[in-house]
Amino acid sequence: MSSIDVARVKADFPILKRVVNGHPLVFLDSAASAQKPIQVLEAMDRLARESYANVHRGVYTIAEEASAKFEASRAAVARFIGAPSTREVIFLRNATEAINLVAYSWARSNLVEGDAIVLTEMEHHANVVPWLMLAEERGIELRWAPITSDFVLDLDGLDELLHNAKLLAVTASSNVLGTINDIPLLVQAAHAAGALVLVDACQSVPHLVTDITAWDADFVAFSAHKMLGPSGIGALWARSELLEAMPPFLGGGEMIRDVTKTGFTTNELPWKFEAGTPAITEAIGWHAAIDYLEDLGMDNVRAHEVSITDYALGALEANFEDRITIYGPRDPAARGSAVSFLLQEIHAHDVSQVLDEYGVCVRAGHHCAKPLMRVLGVPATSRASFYIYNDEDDVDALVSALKNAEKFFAI
Amino acid sequence: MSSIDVARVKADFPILKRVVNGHPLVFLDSAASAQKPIQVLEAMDRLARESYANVHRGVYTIAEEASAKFEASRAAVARFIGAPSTREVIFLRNATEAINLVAYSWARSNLVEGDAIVLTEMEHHANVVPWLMLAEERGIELRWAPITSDFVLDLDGLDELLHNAKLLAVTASSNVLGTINDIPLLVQAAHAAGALVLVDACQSVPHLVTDITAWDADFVAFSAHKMLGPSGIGALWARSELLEAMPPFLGGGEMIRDVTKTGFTTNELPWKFEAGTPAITEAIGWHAAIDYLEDLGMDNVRAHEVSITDYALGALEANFEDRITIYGPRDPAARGSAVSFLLQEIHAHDVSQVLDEYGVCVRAGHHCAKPLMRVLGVPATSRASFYIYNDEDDVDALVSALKNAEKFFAI
Amino acid sequence: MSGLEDLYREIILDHYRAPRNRGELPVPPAVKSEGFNPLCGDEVVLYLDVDDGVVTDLKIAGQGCSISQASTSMMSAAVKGKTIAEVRQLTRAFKALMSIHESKLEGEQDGSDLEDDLKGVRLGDLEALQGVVKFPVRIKCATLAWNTLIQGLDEAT
Amino acid sequence: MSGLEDLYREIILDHYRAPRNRGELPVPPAVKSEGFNPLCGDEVVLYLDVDDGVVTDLKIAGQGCSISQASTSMMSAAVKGKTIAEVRQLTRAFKALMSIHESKLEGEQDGSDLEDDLKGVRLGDLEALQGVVKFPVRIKCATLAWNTLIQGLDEAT
Ligand SMILES: Cc1ncc(COP(=O)(O)O)c(C=O)c1O
Ligand SMILES: Cc1ncc(COP(=O)(O)O)c(C=O)c1O
Repeated sequence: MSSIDVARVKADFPILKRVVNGHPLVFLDSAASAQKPIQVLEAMDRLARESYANVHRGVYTIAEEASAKFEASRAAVARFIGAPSTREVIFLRNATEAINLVAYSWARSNLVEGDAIVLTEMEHHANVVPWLMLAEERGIELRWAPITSDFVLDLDGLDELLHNAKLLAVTASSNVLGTINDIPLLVQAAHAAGALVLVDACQSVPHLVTDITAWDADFVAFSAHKMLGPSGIGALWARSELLEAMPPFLGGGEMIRDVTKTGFTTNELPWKFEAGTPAITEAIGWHAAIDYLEDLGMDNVRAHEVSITDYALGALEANFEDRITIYGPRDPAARGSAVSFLLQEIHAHDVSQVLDEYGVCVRAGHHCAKPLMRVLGVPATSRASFYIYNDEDDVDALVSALKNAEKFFAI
Repeated sequence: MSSIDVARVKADFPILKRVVNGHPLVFLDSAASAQKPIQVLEAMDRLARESYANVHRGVYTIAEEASAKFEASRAAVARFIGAPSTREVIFLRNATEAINLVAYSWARSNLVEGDAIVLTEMEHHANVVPWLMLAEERGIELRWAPITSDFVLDLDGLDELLHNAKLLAVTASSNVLGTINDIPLLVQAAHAAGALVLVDACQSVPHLVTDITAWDADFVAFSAHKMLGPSGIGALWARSELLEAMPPFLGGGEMIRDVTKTGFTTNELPWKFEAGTPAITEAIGWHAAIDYLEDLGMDNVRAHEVSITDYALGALEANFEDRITIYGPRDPAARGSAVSFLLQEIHAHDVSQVLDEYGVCVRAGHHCAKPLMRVLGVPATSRASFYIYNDEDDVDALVSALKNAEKFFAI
Repeated sequence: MSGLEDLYREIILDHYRAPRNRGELPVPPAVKSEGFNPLCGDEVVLYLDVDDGVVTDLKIAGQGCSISQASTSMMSAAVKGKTIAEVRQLTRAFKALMSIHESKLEGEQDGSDLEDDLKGVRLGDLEALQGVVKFPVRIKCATLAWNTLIQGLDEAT
Repeated sequence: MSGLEDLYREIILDHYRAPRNRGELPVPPAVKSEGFNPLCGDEVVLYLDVDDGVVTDLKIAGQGCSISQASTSMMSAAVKGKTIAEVRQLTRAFKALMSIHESKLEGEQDGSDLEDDLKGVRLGDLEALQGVVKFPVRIKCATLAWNTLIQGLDEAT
């Protein structure tokens, strides 16, 4: 018994009717980007057909309508993550830009040579490269929290790592391992050491109930496209005291209060950090995606994912025994739905290629986590990831296609 | 005789069927953001229904399709502006981000204290604030090329202004005055003085035939949403030698070649400057917008705009005589279609409000060009701007609504 | 045109055409406070004389649309001679009149005790500005003077 | 499964399972050249001995999918003992075989003299990789070895 009526959900996603190589599409790559329900597509289309105009600038009716819908989307995002105020939700292109904003604006005005930032070995490049750039430019020390052989963060040396550190940048859930980190605990340790905490919430906001207040973190980054929303929009949440004190990042229209030939003053939050024409239609689509998830209920989303992940882990083990290695925790309650694996003797790319022949979409590669891949000692893995529109039939299709891959590459 | 069949064009824009306050919508704010034809909406919708997936990462069929379409859009943008190579077209959120990229990556690694940048008094905040931020941070001198009483750039002191300058940042066409600047001439002067040139092409790429090679500029920024395309995407074009030498701007997925715990190497152009999941669906919509404009023919677009701008300027003068001030060149062949004006004794906001009562959408305010407004000596203007879906009836509606505004505010 | 006439009540147009308290005051003793509407460029400049907890004089400069200018003029007439406590209460009441809609526009969630702010305060002429709430973008025009006033008071006290 | 069998020809799987010229060479005299496919993480490491304008020896390390590893192995067999000029010509011919599609993928406009590059060059076994062009994402897997080779030659000469 699933907590979600997957058949009904599937019907809302037109792309799932697609046939690939003679097989119905089995989309198992939502961790890279999720598909969009008709409700999201229609909300965006409706804006364009009825009320599209640039926001915050026009006195006329459709500009007012577009502005109101745009800000209503911000309010929906704030509510969805449990943010205390909409002033703290900055619309950006994606989580990557959100993390870079923190690196450019907060870190470059608060960190000096010799300061330390703590990352973890399971971070996505989005939460690695901005800090590598900063480290090189400013002589900042990067410290890496290791993972254990059970694919979870090794907390033993945490206090030592955090000693005198200025920031802990950590993912809420790994896009490779599925591991869910204990953010409140990490935040407590970091704050006790005097470090702020940036949470990469890309893989948690779409899948888990998010309560930013309970996390007590300082910065949180996430993207719409992984939670049924459109591409081209994401957000940074940050405490308003921090945002108030931070210098602006991108300069231009919208983020200013006044401009002269010799200087400028910044607009109030959240607009202070939004320069130029924003992703207007995309904000409206994001709102519809949030409505969709809230209608399902995030508790139900989570319960469904735990159940299907459990089924998938079981099916992979049962069918491939010691011919498969799964990189990630075995307990479905301790992890998200991204399942990384390698079949013996077959490269992840080749697996993916054969799977495509059966309409099964999985990701192959380093999943933008090369430091982690080096720790795991593999150049690439295959990754199947599940979402609200996947059911046990999809898992069965995966298993059957994997068997064909084994046959095809058998010596 | 118009060079464009406006009635047929209008039929492609669903929003133009909208009724506001009992009147059909008369949209005269395309300089802020243009409306979208059905072809653009359908292209985006089709991607979401058939081939949506994250780009550049998946081996499976729909990921290949999405990637191919995404890169085909880049090729279309490159072709549309006459760029020598697609490697030089970077997809970003908007023109504002494009200019900031140049300010952060190129300028911060090439300019030192005391260096000078030349701007013009008619720049949009997007081409002012990034340089003010840089000036403050690095002690860079900003020099301002003035405008004449005929609302064109005063070229008399140009060589002096350019002396020892490192960059000229100039708009191809003013979003307030309509003035079209002579970019090849400005580039020649700047290059002769050893300065590079950044062209803000937001208001020219949508309206004029663009030949970047003929401009001979170094950086060019523009946005999709002003040229019938979606919000959330824009581009920077730059010479590949410059892009190769510049440090990366945002760090994350896609822009890297390799990442270790201690460093990273960057991807090739253009991806070196594209971090994280890009605006995928939006790129596909932009491509459709370009196809639409190319089908009309940019020569015809320009001819139509010259004709309707001429008609509008004539109608405003004839009906409001000395009760109207028009801020911009009188010769329609020397300007774009943005017409800024003030009615005597009525504030631009109030004009806009009354016009909305008649379904007529015009912009009121500083148009993100406060330095220019101060030069003009006004706090705000009204601005009507015309595009391919506007005809003389729309101008007549504007005139008639303006007459009502005069009546309403008559003493 | 009922919407328009609701926005532009006669008394508003009157204040726009003949604004009260235009001018400047010597700084110091007066405090100067400037406000901008970042979206449209409207400017309000206030000169405030505060003496012994009372706004003894105030002058206004700046430029803007009929709503922002009329609101500034009406504000100046309403607060002159009032104690700071009274002025703050009046400001709260005026913003309550506007802010249900302003906060909606900005997506704020709470609007809990707005009703309370309105209770027992006589807004008088200022109530003519109530029509503005139907035009969300113009609310910022109407509240600009009041935000600038509070800024000035914070500085003066 | 005709598509798949076209991609994974028997000779490709053979090179994948039994790659030729695996190993390392002492650096110097050998030149070491590394290539990455940024999209998937495949790595190719080449060790090149170039003597008197001839590739006298070469060894390969690194890891990746069947296509990148087979292509590397086939390349190593094809270029060993050839002059640099011959190697460059072979590289152009191989990339021509691939690049009509690669350049399409990357949106490049010109593809003018690809035909010329192919003329008169015997690709032999390498032609088995032709099936890759139907799988655009995999083209980068097939060309990685060759790009790394050119990089190494540029360094060695
Ligand atoms: C001349 C000019 N430059 C820059 C911009 C900024 O464009 P965007 O908001 O798309 O970044 C605009 C449009 O608002 C403009 O008209
Ligand atoms: C854990 C994690 N962080 C960051 C990102 C980057 O997200 P985006 O590409 O939307 O910026 C991703 C997704 O690719 C992710 O899975």
